[in-house]
Amino acid sequence: MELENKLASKLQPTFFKKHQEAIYKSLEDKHTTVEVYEDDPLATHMVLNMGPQHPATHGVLRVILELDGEKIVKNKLDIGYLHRGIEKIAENKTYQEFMPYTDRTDYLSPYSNNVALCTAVEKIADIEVPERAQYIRMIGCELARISSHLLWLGTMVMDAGAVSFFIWTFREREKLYDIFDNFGGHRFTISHSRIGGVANDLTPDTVKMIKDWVVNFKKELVGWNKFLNKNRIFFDRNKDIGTITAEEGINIGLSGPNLRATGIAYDLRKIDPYCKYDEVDFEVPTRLEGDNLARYYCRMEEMTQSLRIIEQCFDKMKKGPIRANNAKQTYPSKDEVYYSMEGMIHDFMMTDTGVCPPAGMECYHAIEAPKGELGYYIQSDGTGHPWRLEIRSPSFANLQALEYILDGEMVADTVVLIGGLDPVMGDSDK
Amino acid sequence: MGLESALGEGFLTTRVDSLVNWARSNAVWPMPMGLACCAIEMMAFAGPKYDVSRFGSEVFRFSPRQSDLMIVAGWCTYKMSHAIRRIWDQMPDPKWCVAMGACASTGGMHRCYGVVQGVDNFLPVDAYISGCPPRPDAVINALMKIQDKIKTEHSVLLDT
Amino acid sequence: MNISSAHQKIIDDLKQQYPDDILEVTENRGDVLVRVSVDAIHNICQRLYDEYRFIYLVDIFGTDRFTSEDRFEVIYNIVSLRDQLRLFIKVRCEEEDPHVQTVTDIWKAANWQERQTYDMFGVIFDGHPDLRRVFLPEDFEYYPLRKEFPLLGVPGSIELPSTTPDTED
Amino acid sequence: MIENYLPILILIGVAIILALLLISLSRIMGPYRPNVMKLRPYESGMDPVGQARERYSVSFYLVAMEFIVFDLEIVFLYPWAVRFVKLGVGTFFAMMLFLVILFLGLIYTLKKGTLDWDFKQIKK
Repeated sequence: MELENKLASKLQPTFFKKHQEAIYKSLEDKHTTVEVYEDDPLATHMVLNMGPQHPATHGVLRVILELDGEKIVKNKLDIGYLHRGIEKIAENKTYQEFMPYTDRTDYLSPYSNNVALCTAVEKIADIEVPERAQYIRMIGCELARISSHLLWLGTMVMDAGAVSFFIWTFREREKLYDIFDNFGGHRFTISHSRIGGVANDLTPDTVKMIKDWVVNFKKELVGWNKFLNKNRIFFDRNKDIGTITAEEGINIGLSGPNLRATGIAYDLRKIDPYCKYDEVDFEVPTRLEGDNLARYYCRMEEMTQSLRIIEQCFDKMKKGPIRANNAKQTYPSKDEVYYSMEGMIHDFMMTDTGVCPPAGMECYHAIEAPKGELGYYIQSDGTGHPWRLEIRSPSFANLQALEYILDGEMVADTVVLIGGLDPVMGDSDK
Repeated sequence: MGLESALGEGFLTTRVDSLVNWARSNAVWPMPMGLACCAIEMMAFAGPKYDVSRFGSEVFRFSPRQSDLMIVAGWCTYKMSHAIRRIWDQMPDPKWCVAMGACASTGGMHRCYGVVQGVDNFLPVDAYISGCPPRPDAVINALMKIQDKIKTEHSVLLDT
Repeated sequence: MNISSAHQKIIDDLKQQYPDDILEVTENRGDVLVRVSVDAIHNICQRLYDEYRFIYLVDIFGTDRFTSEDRFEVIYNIVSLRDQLRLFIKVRCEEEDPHVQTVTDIWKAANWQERQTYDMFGVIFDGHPDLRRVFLPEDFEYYPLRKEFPLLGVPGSIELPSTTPDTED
Repeated sequence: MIENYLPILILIGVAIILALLLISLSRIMGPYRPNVMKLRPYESGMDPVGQARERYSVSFYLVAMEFIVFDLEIVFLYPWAVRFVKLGVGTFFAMMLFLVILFLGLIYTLKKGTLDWDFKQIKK
C-alpha cells in the first residue's frame, strides 16, 4: 500500500503500521466535495488527528481531518477503540447472563438496552409479559431516555461554551440516579428487567419519588428552553451546520432524533409499538431543517413527551404480578424459591440453562432507544445460548453520517456536530 | 542540591518535602482517560453532588501536559492501549495512575479477545478501584489514597 | 407460516421476476426471511429499492453456520417506510471464497455495515469503495466472529505497547 | 530625576525576578526526565503526521493583520482617554476624526470579506 509522496514522507507510525497506512491512504483517495483551488501556491493542507483521547469526541472516536486553514477539506472516521466483541461473548452466555452486558453498550440509557434484549428474547421464546411489568418497563425506558438526553444536553452545551449547563443537567441526572438506585439497586447500570417481566416491583415511595421529580423537572425544562432557545450564541453556533436532507438521512441509515430532525417521523414506538406504547398517546417531535439546531429542538421536545408518557403510565398501571409465572421461561419469585422445592429447582434450571427458544428459529425485535433504533437479532439453536446475537446499534449508523456532514465545515463546528449527533462509542463499537 | 550540605543533613529536605508534597497532594489535576461507562461516573465524580473540587482536583485537564493523575475509566482494548501508553508517556513527571472500575483493573466482565485484561499490563498503576461502575465516593476514596501516597512516599530528593 | 398479505405480494412478484433465484422463504414470529442466490442479490435489492420503496437499510450482518458447504450467511434487514414493512434477505456464500456483490451503490448505509461484516467474518464485498476493517486494526489477521476463533483471542495477535518509554520502538 | 521613574523600574525588576524564579524553581524542584515519547508533539494519543512547523493558511495572516490595526487604535485611545477632560474640546474632534477613519477601514475589510473564511473556496 504505497502512499503518494505527499503523505508518505510525513508519516512515521510507531504502532499499527498497516492500519495507519491504510487509513491515511483511504483519506487521500477520498474525493472531496469542497471546491479547493489546487493551483493556489498558498494552499497548504494539514492533516490533523482529532484522536481517540479528546474532550469533544464523547468517548473514543478518532476523526482524521485534512484541513485547509480552518476549513475541513476531507475527513475520515476511525472507530473500534472500544471494541470488545460482545457478540462473541453473547454466544457463550445464556440470555439472562448476557443482560448486564447490554447495560454497558449504550451506557447513557442502560434501562432501555435491558428492555430491548428482554423483549427480543420474549418475542423469540413467545413469553407473555404481565401488564404491570410492561408499564414499569415503559416508565424505566422513558426515565432512561430523559437521562440520556440530559447528558447529551449537558455535554453539547458545554462544548458550545456554557459550562454551567453541565452542572445543572447533572444535578437533575443525580436525582435520576437516586430514583434508579431506589427501584433498581444501582445508580445507572441497573439490570432491572428480566426475561418475562421485571426484577422487583415499584415500592410506593419510589412512585412518589418519580412523581415529585416529574413535576419539578417540568419547571426546569421550561426554564432551560427559555434560556437556550433564543440564546444568540447557541443559535448562531448550531444554525445551518451539518445539514442533512431527508433522502440523504434515510440513505445513510440515520435513526432516532437525528432522522426525525430531517422531517421523517420514523419512531418505532408508533410504527410497531412494543410494551404498551399503543395505549399511551404522545406526539413524535420532528423538524424540517435537519441541521444541528433541529436535532436540539427534537430532543428537547422528546423530553417533554417522555414526561407525559410517564404520567399516563402511572394512571394506567394496576396492581398485578410483575413476572410471568411460567417456570420454564422465567425466574420464579424469591419467596417461591426459598419455601418450595419446585421453586428452587426452577430457579436453578433457569440459571443453569436459561430459557430455550425453539431450534433454528431466528427473529429480530427493535425498540426506540434514545439514540435511535436499537434492535437485537437472535438466532437460536435450541440450547440456552444464542447461536448468533446481532446488535443493531444506532450510534454505529449515526456515526456514518458524521463523515458526510463534516466535509466542508469549519474545524470549530466539529465539536458541536459530534455533540449534536450524540454517538455513544460503547454502543457503536459493540 | 548544593543547599543540602550548608544546612546539615536532612534538615532542608524534610521541610521542603512537606511543603512540596502538601502542595502537590492538594492540587492533583486528573487527566480523565474516559473510555466507557466509568467515564459517566467520573463525570458524576466531578459533578455537583460528589464535587471533587473540595479535594483540589476539579480541573479536568484533557491535555496530558497539564495533568498529574491519569484515571483510566472503562475497559481498555488492545487498539486503545497504544494511545493510552502514548498519553501516559507524555505526562510530566510526578504522575500517578488510577485504574477505575473492574474493567480497567482486571478486564472485568469482558473476558474476550478485544480487551486488555487489566491496564497494569502496560501501565504502572498506583490505585485500583473496584466496582462496575464504582460509585463516585469510591473514586474520591481512591483519590485520597493517592494524596496519602504523595504525602508519604514521594521525596524531592528523588527528583533531580 | 402466516405471511402477511403485503409480504406475500412482494414475494410472489419476486418469485415471478426471478424464478430460480428465490431459494427459500421462512416466516417466524412475524418476520419474513427470503433466501436468495448469491449472484442475484444486487438485482433483487435494486428492484426492492425501486419497486417497493425499501429505501431504509437497517442492518447488514453475517452469521457463521459452521457447516461444510455454504458456511457464511449475510443477512440484509431492510424497511419500506411507505407501507411500513420489514423484510430480511439472506445470502449464503462458500468458506473458500466468500464473495458477495456490494449494495453500497443502492444504500449509502451499507458502506460501514459491509465493512463490519468483512471485519468479523472475512466476507469480501466486491465493488465496495474502501473495504477495510472497521473495528480491529489491519494488522489483525484473524476474523473474530468465526466459530473456530477462540473467545479469549490468539495471544500476540495485536501487540501491546512497550512499558519502557525510552526505547525507540 | 530618577524618582519619578522609580515605579516603572520597580515594576520591571519585580517582573524579571518573578519570571526567573518561576522557571528556575520548577526546573530545580520538579523531576526532569525527558524521553523520546514525552518530547514528541501531542496528537491526542496518535502519531503526529508531519512537522508542527507547517506553513499556515493565508486566511490566518489576514485576521492577524486586522487585529493589529484595531489593537493599535485602542493603544492610541488610552492616553487621550485618561486626560481628555483637561485636554479640551479640540483634541476631542481630532480623536473622533481618527476613529472615523479607522471605522471606514473596518467597513472596507468587512466588505472585502477577510474575516469570513469562504472567500477562497465555494461552500459545497
